Amino acid sequence: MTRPAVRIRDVHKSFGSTEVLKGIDLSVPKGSTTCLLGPSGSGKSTLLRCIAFLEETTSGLIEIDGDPLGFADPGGGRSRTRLSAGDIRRVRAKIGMVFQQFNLWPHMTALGNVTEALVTVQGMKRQAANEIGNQQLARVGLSDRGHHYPSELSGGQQQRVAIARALALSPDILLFDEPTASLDPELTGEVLNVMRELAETGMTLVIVTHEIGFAASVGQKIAFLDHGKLLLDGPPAEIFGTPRHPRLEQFLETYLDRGAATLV
Amino acid sequence: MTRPAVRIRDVHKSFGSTEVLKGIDLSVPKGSTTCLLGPSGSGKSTLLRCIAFLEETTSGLIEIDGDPLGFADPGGGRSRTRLSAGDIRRVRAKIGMVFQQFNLWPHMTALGNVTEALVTVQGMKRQAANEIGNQQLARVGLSDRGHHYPSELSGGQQQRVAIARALALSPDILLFDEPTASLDPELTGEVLNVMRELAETGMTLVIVTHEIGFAASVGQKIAFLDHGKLLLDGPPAEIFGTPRHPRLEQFLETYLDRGAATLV
Amino acid sequence: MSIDFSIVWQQLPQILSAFWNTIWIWIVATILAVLLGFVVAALRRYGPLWLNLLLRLYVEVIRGTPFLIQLFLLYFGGPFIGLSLEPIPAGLIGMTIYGSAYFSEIFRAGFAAIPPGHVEAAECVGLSRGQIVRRILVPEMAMLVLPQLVNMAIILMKETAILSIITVPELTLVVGAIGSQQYAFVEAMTMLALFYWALVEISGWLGRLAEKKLSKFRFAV
Amino acid sequence: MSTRLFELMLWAAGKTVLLSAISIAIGLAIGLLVCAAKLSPRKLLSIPATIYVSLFRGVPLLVQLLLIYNLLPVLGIMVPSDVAAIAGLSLCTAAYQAENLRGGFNSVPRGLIEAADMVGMSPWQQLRRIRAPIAFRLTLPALVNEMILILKASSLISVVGVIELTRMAQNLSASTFRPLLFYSVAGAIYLVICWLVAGGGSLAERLMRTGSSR
Amino acid sequence: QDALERVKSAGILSVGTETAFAPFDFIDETGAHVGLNVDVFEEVGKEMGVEIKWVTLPWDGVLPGLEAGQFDMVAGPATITKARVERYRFLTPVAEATVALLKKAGDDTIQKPEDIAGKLAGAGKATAQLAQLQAYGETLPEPIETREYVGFNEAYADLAAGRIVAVANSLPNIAFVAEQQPSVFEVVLPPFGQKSYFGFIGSKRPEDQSLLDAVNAALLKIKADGRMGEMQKKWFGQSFDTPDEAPTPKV
Ligand SMILES: Nc1ncnc2c1ncn2[C@@H]1O[C@H](COP(=O)(O)OP(=O)(O)OP(=O)(O)O)[C@@H](O)[C@H]1O
Ligand SMILES: Nc1ncnc2c1ncn2[C@@H]1O[C@H](COP(=O)(O)OP(=O)(O)OP(=O)(O)O)[C@@H](O)[C@H]1O
Ligand SMILES: [Mg+2]
Ligand SMILES: [Mg+2]
Repeated sequence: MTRPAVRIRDVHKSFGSTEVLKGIDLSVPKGSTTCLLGPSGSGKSTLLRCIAFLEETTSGLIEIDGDPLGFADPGGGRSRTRLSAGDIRRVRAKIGMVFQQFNLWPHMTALGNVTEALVTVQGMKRQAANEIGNQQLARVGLSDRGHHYPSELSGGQQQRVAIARALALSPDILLFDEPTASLDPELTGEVLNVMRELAETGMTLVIVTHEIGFAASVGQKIAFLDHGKLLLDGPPAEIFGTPRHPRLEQFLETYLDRGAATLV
Repeated sequence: MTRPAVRIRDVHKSFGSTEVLKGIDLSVPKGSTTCLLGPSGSGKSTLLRCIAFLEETTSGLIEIDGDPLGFADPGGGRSRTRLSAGDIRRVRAKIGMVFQQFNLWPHMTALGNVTEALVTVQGMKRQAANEIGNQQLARVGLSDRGHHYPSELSGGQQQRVAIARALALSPDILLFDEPTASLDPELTGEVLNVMRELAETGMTLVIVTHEIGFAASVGQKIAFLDHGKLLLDGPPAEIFGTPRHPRLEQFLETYLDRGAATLV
Repeated sequence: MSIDFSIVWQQLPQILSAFWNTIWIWIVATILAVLLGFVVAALRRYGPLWLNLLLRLYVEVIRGTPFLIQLFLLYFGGPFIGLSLEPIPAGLIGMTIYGSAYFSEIFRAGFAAIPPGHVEAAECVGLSRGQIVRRILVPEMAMLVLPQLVNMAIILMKETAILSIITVPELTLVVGAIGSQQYAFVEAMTMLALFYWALVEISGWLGRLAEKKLSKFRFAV
Repeated sequence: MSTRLFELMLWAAGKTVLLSAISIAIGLAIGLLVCAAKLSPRKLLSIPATIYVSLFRGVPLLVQLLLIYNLLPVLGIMVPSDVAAIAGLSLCTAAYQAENLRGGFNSVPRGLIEAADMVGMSPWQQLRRIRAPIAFRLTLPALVNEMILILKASSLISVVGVIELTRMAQNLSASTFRPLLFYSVAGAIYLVICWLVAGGGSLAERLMRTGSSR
Repeated sequence: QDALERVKSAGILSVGTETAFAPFDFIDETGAHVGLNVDVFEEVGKEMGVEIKWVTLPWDGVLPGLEAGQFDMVAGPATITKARVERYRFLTPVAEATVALLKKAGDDTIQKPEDIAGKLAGAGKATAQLAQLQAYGETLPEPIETREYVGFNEAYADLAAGRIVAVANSLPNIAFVAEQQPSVFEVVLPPFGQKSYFGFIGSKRPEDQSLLDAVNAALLKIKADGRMGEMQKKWFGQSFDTPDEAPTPKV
């Protein structure tokens, strides 16, 4: 078996005195799609942000494709050491992130958002960058929107620009935080389709989502968080198959109760 | 048969030169739950706001429990006349509205939000108002949150305070605009449960929602809007039963596609 | 040039009384200007179009000309149109008008920042226009625009120095006069700087205190 | 009023505009530095910046000008009038502009910076490409306000021997003894200048609106 | 460095003054800085073989500027008072400064200075004229009220606006005001108070004395040969008999 794309070992995270992640162990296989589920406040976003090194863990280690992220284990039971900013940037370059709030830069067009890092970070020529940018926008079905500013795009379109921005840097791993939370059903469908296609291309995806149906059908791995602990972790058939873990049962109840089944 | 709670006759509404509602006819029976469905931009919110007289219709008439709202038909084919502010306030007192964005007043506690109108509008004594307020908060499961400010409440709790605020005035008709759009599944479940209970008490509810499963199970009447026109209007069995209207079929497709069915 | 504060020190009672004048005129004028500014902003938002345009002209003219010139025209020009004011009333009126233009712009932005839904919710439960203003708009506005209000009040405080041109015995006039009578310019200027700086710091501190109190009910999203 | 006197008023208005414009530009540069220092996590930078802002906002401009003009020569530094005026105005406006800019930088949404982190931008690239342009859009109205205030506050620089618009009005009314006339004309000229500045500001705002946040 | 040497070698004598003080220093309708001082210093410059450089400031900034060394001396001129003599060196007087009253044209209630008894009169704040007005007021049967202005021009404006009945200022100044605006203002004669004079000002720093001596000598020469009298006629409509040495005043 190959190295996992992300490996999380005993990660703890506290904000002040409240412990939000209480010892998470998880490995994300290369080329797989992993869905993080869990009730509100269980620590899903925090875990994802730790993987992106937007938050520093309080203890524990995270490896990206075998390289330590942020902190390294010096071995021999000694406490972890902090890596240099250059090391962090190098490892983080493998990761892309799509935020729930999109976080598009409002003063740049869609194309500008997608090509910005290609030009300023990778030092690419404007023209070459635009070519890649247009390619990525086409991939998410937005070839005709390159010159619109974020304020001129609908929610679903903005979300797809955010995906194109992450894709343009061809990361090995793409993280999504509730990418459909504030979209209407039609737009949700659009965005889920884009993710489905990405999953099929063999990119490693980690997705925090409330779309349980989507998670069940696209995820190769389901991780269920509750109160900062990883309660369950396995393939969907195992996790969703009966008999279910009682906490998951309770979580799903509200979902099923919404009448999702009555219709079909 | 009794008078309908809301009766809408040939309502048109334009913003500037764009016509958003293009002749709507709809009647909402007393004590029933009516769900408004439709794609984004179809005019659902606008219709609901017209019923609450937050927008003035461009033409057509709306009656609440037999009384004209805002405009009256003088008969004889003459153009409608505007009613006095007092008449409008009297008729509108029968209607409560729960907004998608909650619109709680940030400078008042939960209890303050609920009792404000009782004290300033109905001239009730502070103590009597507080009693009613606490009762209503208890009804939505928030007895212990009366003294919290909106910023100290979670999204679901805020939404329930907004419901309690509307209930405190004991309206005959309660309007909901996408009450669960930005909630997670557990909170969504909570809020849907409150609405389900209200429906069972025999209050007249009009709900704009994207929760198709909920609409199918709770609604006694489903109205499907598209491009400012009422395409379909009838009991759920008829609307959702096969054969379906092709436009509705297309709308539902994205929803079903999200994998809602795979799980069950 | 030697520096000798005892010269200024001997005049302390006179300076303190001038300082008191500065303070009370500033406070009264600020309160009046805030009220007038709120009325102007409210009328511009809810009044008819012609009134909006008229008030806009008022605001732009007042903001576009120096306070010194406004005050001069009011005080020395007023009597020619039958408006003869004593120095302190003229100073209060001048400052109120001057400040109201700035405050009204702050309130205008505040009105725009209050989510319209909050007003609609109030309409829905039957609050009247006046009740909406009193119970919803004013308190929400207070927490939105407090920092700008404090800033503007501080700017107004420094403008009180200009009242000296119409013979109001305020801090700058009195300390300046002592300075030039006794030829103690540096001492007088230092004294002036200290008094104003203390006032600014105190009001900035009060502003931050109030902000902290109000931040409890920040907007819930 | 003879055309010659009117020309004099216009000449003085030119002086007002010129010195104010130079001071605003220099003040903006100093303001940026002070703002950067104040935002810095290093106390060695942020504390002096805080003191700077407190002092220059707290002490009346008139006093600042007199101190610069009359105290520095005592220490052996001769300052010509124009230089003293520009120094006083720009040091004062820098304190206000620093605070405006700080407000702008603080209200750049965190998420936009995190997004820049995620695509690998260095702190300097983030400042140049993301933070500064967004903060500038947010602070533009306040900057325009400050420009107008400085234009008007420049009437104080006559105290260091610069003849600007207000001083010219005073001079001319002192020789003709018709102050109301000259003050009215000065007021009208200020009004026109301020309107031009405000108009330029709202034009710039409108030009940048396409890129405004949602 | 000795001031006279410095000025001679640079060829420039810099003089600070305020230009809102007609007829000594003001801006005429062509925009030029004119007045008695300009003419007098023109002559002084000729006598000393130097050029005159004017530095114009509001009066508030003039004396501090002198102390800070922004210019070599002050033209002003200032009324010679006891307090000022203690702090500054005055040169030979160039005009009489005895205080008189200015009233609104056509105001019949004031025919002579005593008529302001019990009324409100104005003067510039912290000026010698204010002190004289107050001292004079105390000698009247009914005390007068005084109002202090940042400058005399504001006081004139308030007189025109009708809030005060008279402004006390040195006769040459108010005579000029009344001449400029005869329909608005009128001089009340005779002057009141003690006889006083206007003089140019220098500092008491030892290194400045040589320069001030030289200027004083030039002024005396100009006075002696009658040039001064002509210039006074030109600007005041009359010439004054001024002593060579300023008498030490009591106030
Ligand atoms: N910056 C912070 N400071 C303090 N507490 C925080 C902070 N960020 C998150 N938390 C707390 O950590 C817990 C986990 O938050 P997190 O955002 O990870 O939840 P989540 O699982 O993403 O929930 P949701 O589904 O609502 O987004 C919550 O209880 C939250 O209040
Ligand atoms: N104030 C307004 N001015 C101009 N156009 C408006 C205004 N309000 C709504 N519209 C337009 O009217 C149409 C219907 O809007 P409405 O909010 O009723 O849609 P909706 O069905 O509620 O959609 P959604 O599900 O996205 O909330 C939209 O195309 C919208 O752009
Ligand atoms: Mg989250
Ligand atoms: Mg809507």
